[in-house]
Amino acid sequence: MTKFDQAIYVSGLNVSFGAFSVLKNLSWLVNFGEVKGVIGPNGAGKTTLLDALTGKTEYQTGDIVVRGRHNIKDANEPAIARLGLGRKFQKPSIFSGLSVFENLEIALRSGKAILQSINQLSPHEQKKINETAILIGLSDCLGKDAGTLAHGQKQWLEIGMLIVANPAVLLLDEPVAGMNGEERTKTAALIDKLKGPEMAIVVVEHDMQFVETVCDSVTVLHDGQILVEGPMQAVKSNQQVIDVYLGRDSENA
Amino acid sequence: MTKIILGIFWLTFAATGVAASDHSQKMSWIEFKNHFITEICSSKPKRMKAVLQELGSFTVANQDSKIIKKRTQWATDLISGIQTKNFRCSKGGKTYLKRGDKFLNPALMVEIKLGDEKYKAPFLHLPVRPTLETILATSKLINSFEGPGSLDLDQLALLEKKPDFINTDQMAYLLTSQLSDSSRERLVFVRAFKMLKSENVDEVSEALRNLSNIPSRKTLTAIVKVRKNIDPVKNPELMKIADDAIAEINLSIQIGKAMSIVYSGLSYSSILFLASIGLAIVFGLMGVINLAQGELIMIGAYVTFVIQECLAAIFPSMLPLYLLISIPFVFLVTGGMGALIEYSVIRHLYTRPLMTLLATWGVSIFLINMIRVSFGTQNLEFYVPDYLVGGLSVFGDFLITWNRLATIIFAIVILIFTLLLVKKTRFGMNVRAVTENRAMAGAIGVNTRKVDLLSFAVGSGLAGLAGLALSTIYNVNPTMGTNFIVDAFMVVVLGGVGSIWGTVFAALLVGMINVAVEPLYGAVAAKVLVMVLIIAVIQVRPEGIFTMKVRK
Amino acid sequence: MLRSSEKFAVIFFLAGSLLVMASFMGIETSTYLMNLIGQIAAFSLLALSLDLIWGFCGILSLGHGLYFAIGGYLVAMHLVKVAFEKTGTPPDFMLFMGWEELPAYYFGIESFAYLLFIVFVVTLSVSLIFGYFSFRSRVTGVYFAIITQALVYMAMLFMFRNDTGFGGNNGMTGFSEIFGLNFRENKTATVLCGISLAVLGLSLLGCKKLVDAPLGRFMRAVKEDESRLRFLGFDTVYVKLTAWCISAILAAIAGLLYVPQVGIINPRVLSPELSIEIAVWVAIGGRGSLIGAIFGAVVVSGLKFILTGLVPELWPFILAILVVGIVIYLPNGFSDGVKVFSSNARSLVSAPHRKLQS
Amino acid sequence: MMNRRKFIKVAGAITGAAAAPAIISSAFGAGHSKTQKIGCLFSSSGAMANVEGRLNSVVDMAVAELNAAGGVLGKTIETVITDPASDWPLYAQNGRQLLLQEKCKALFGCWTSVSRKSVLPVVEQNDALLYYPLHFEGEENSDSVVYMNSPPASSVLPALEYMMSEDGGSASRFYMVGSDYVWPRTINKINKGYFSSLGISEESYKETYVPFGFSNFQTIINDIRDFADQPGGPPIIILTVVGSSIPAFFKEIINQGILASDIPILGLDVLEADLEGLDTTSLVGHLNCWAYLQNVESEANTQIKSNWASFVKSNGLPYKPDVMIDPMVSAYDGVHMWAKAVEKAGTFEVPAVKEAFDGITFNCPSGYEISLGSENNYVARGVFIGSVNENQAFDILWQSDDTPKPVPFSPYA
Repeated sequence: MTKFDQAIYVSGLNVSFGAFSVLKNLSWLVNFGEVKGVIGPNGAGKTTLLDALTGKTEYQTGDIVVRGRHNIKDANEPAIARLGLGRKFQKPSIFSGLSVFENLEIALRSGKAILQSINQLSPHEQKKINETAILIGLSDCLGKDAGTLAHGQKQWLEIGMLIVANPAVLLLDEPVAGMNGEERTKTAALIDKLKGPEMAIVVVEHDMQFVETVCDSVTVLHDGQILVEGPMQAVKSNQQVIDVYLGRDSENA
Repeated sequence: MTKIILGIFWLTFAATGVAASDHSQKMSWIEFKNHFITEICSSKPKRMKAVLQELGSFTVANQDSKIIKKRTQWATDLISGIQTKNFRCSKGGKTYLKRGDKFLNPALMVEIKLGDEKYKAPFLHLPVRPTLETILATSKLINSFEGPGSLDLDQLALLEKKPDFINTDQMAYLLTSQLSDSSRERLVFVRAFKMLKSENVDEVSEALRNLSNIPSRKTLTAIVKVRKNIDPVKNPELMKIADDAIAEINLSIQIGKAMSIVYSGLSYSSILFLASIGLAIVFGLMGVINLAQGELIMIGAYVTFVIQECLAAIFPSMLPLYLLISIPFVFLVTGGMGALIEYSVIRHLYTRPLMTLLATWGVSIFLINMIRVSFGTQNLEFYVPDYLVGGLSVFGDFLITWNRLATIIFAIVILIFTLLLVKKTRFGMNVRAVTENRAMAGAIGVNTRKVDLLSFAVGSGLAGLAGLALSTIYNVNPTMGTNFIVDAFMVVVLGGVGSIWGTVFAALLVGMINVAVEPLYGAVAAKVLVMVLIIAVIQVRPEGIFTMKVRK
Repeated sequence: MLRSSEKFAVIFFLAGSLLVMASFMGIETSTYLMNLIGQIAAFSLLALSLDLIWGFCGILSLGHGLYFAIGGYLVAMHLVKVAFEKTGTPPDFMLFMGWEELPAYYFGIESFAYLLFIVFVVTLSVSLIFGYFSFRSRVTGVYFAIITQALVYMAMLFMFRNDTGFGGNNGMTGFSEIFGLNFRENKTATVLCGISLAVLGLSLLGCKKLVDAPLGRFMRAVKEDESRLRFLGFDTVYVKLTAWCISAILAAIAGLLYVPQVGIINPRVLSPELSIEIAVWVAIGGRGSLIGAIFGAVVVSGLKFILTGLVPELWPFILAILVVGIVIYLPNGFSDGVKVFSSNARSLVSAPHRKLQS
Repeated sequence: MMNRRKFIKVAGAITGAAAAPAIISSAFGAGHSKTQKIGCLFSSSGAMANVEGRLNSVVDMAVAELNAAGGVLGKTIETVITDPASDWPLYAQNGRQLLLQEKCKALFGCWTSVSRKSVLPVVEQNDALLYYPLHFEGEENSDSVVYMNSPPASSVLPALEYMMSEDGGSASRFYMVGSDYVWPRTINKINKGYFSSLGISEESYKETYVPFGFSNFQTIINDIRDFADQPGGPPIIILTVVGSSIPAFFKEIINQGILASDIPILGLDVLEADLEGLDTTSLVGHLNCWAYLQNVESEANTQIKSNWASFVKSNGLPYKPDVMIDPMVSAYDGVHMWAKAVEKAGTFEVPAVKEAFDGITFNCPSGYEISLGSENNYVARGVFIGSVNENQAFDILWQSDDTPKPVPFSPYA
């Protein structure tokens, strides 16, 4: 494996808010072609990790290298996104006043320079949008205001907005939160379709079953550090993980 | 001991000064009184000045202390009468002095009946006033002095301001009395100004030493003037004394100047703080942009005015305390008004912060015009209690003015009150909880509606109190609030939203910058600089200087 | 409402052109009315400019008077210099400052073409610099509103100074003619009114095209969720900056049209109140609706002109109640009111429940 | 060719004349022919409202007097009042409205110079008249404006002369503090020209300007005390701040305990109305200079003061009934002088009225017979120097022997 197979390489990452340390000397690797799950109890630092990856949160020390060569230490959100890191937020984050088509169009244009984004769409780009719409199952509602979509559809639209821009890494923060069983299955299928050698996908989720379905390997975060890493099967039987999850539960009970 | 010798010495010196008014000395007291009245009625500045000095000398020309008392009493009565226009002359040479509703013959102080002649108060031209005021002050000092002790400080202060106009005879007489050390020192100081002009080298050097005891620009100017006339070859010692005195005074003046800048800055900062603390609550803690905040300040001042008028009508004796009495009323009325605004307008707009801006702009127009229609546009007249007038000369030319001091103290009290309210009470805890996380606060049982209503009311009440404090300093009219709103916003934003200490800091910063820059580049430049600073700070720290770093 | 924008644009343009033609054919019109309409047209353009960034991009500026004033002051400099050259009477500020000639920066301003050029350059530089730094620092919402207000307030204080060469508090007046038309002639008012209307029409059309273009969609996307756009890899600074500069230039053009018609400019156009009033026009007319903004400007300034004459005492109360009432009950201004009666009332229901609007 | 407009006028006049007997009892409901409108342009809201607003009522009162005496040329005069809201462009707008829509023949209005400058083109363009009641910087002479008050050369300089005389306290050092706009700047420029013509050195005076509406005078008064303590002779303050800055300045003067006997103030824009909110016992002796002071003893003055008091009472106006200030009197004079000019011309038409100006006189409440001459449109007024008394008014300290000839363009400017 060369370093160009590494989609994301995190080393010695420290993030703290004032005196409160959220991520502690974290090192972590995601390779291309891989679907990586991140699980852990609330407050373990999952979302903070994504925030640090996408430039939303500054980190004190450590390095994050994207696609084997881009250190994102001082880059801002758009610059990081242009490196191919697409992020879906916990809460569906779409432009509800615009139509589904316009949402996808904006996502398509957004990686480009401002002058290019003033032109009309090329036929190729039109095609790309339509293909994506089919992929996310929203080809029937292209003209609809995004705000009028159902909750699940909004989630898919957001994923669609990421993939229309040809990302290298997809960061999905709770992609199936609030979805019913059928929608979850559809989402899992979607992730399966996206999977490929050119793409790394990170899924942060509470739904263990879903994680088990879609992920190749799983990272368990606890208290800002990596507890265990490996295939879901192995992780599930790990005593430390059980302690962390069950221990918490028994304390709370 | 030296002072007594000095006093005796002074007596002999003064005797030579009396010569000028020789001809009046030959008159009897009653003749002089009539002469005095005629001269005053002339309304000619020169004659009035001369005869006032003569009166001064005449009051102490007799050795008998009883007679001196009587004469100074008469001088006090008559001069006060001239000042208050109770003394009037007719063209035909008749005069009267009005006391209560009685008319007296001014020379004899017996009641008279007036004819149908037209009486007019003799006009006091500007050059007469200083002489009139000093002779009156000295006569009062002599008249009220009851033997060993101190002199009336107010009158002494008057003399200190106008040493050039004192009557040397009266001064000499006073210095023979048994005075407390501090009073004597001040008298000697006043007299020293005149002594500087003496031909006698010893006197001048004595005067120089006395003058440098109480340093001010005025003494400096006087000494510098004298120094020019000193011949360095003939009087090297005197020259040295003068130079030392100048150096000493210069230093004191510089220190005084620095203190005065700091004081001005503090006082302006406290005004800014008062004007913005209400806003710090409604904008800082609640996120409501209230453009009507300035009008709540204005209404606070109007409520104070109403209370003052009520007191004047019902309990005139309580009038001097109206500012204190008004405090609860102002807080309740403006607070109530704030609650009303919150209930009728703001309540609908919590999810649309920028819209509160426009709505409260409408409210502010409404309030201004409501007051304009009901009270008129003229400035309100506030009774300024004695304890807020004037000030204390502290050091060099540094003057602590009472009303500014009161404002500073009031600002500190309000700060403490607000801090206690926000940090120590249940209400404050709820406000902070709602600020941090509205939904969570609601979930744990905080009545967020009530908290909103109350905090807006408190913010408004604080604005009202600012109006109360500012009513004695600024003009109170319907548009007074608009002067404060921009400054208040700038202070709150600069300090950092939601931080009371930030507001304090920003008020101090803006106040000090203003005061420091204003004398150099003018008031406009000072304001422009503050604006530039604010724009720059927001670029670097979009949420103000003092903001908590939180996970967003 | 949006769909009618083009119609209105054409109407304004035609009406304006007709007026200009009519005045040259010697048809007399009411000077008073023409002047009034012309001024309102200038205000409408100002409202339009604010709506472009506030209604479509979600950026509230409480300092748009600044750009209005840039246009206004520059055209006043032009008019003052022309008057000085034609009549030989120096402007007042030269007299009381004891100046023999106009300051160096009046160089060339007597040429109308140069005036247009310099209005463009100055407005663009000011808006670019201020916009770039503010947007780059991500100053948004209330804070942005407040610093724009601080900027306009600062400019006002600066212009109050007499030594700046812009007439200080008195400002500039005493204009004699504009492109050869004497201000004493009745025709001039009509021509200026016609031009203002035509420019308003053109601008409306241009804005309509702009908001329908991809850039317009980006602007709306910024308004809806700026951070989403950033995470998609888009540097929103440039969208905002473009919209901001276009808006500033429109505001400057409004000032350029306004000043010749009122015959005076002074720092009052920079007062924070005026800038707030512009926002009030837009809020009343309806943010996010181009024609609504114009409608708001027409209604409020029209009412002001009429009512300060008829019931001067009551006008402030009427304005206050209008503002408060509309802000509370018609969140999107009159365009909500219209929707209530129009067939497609669908968006009204959801409007009050929209999330935080900035 | 008889144009259309003229025809309407003639027709209107005929119908008016024919209908006159029928409507003689109810002049209010009458058509255009029976009334003539005049306009008021004084702000009753905004920053200037405090002093300016009351002038509307003064014009109303003067018009009521005219109407009570049978109107002008047999017509009832009607006042149209607008509120330009202290917004300068709005003065032009409202002026246009008054002239073009309301067909007013004369306007009475403006306080600040800038508002006058704003209306000026409108008045000139429409061949109308503006009666301007304020003293101002001069340097202007439009034939469409009647300047009811004195230019600086005939008011400020006599006052300065007095202050520099022995009776006035031999002032020899001058601290000039003003609001930063044209009037104070021009006045101070004239002063400086005057000083240098007298050979007074530049160290003996200092000028400083504050922004409009400035009120925090602490630092400036500290500086004034500093200036006063320097050597070189008795200092005075020449105060040209305006509006709300005036009472603010005096408040701080009282506060720092400066009496007229310490540093006298010559307040050039200070009016009785500015002292309304102040305790003037500590201000006694400070000076101002105007063409009218409330304490003038003249029959016309007693008359106007009692008229005003009853006017305020009967109309429930929010003004002090016992405060009468120069601009009020000037506005009042203006209405009467306009009526006289109209009577003399025999028509309301402006060109004819302008022709009639020369030689119009009026018995002003100031006690002087004021008049318009042929040289310019400035009314020749007497000059008073007043001295603040305890009752928030001014005692007359000095007054001119006659009405000096107004010189709009100062030789020192």
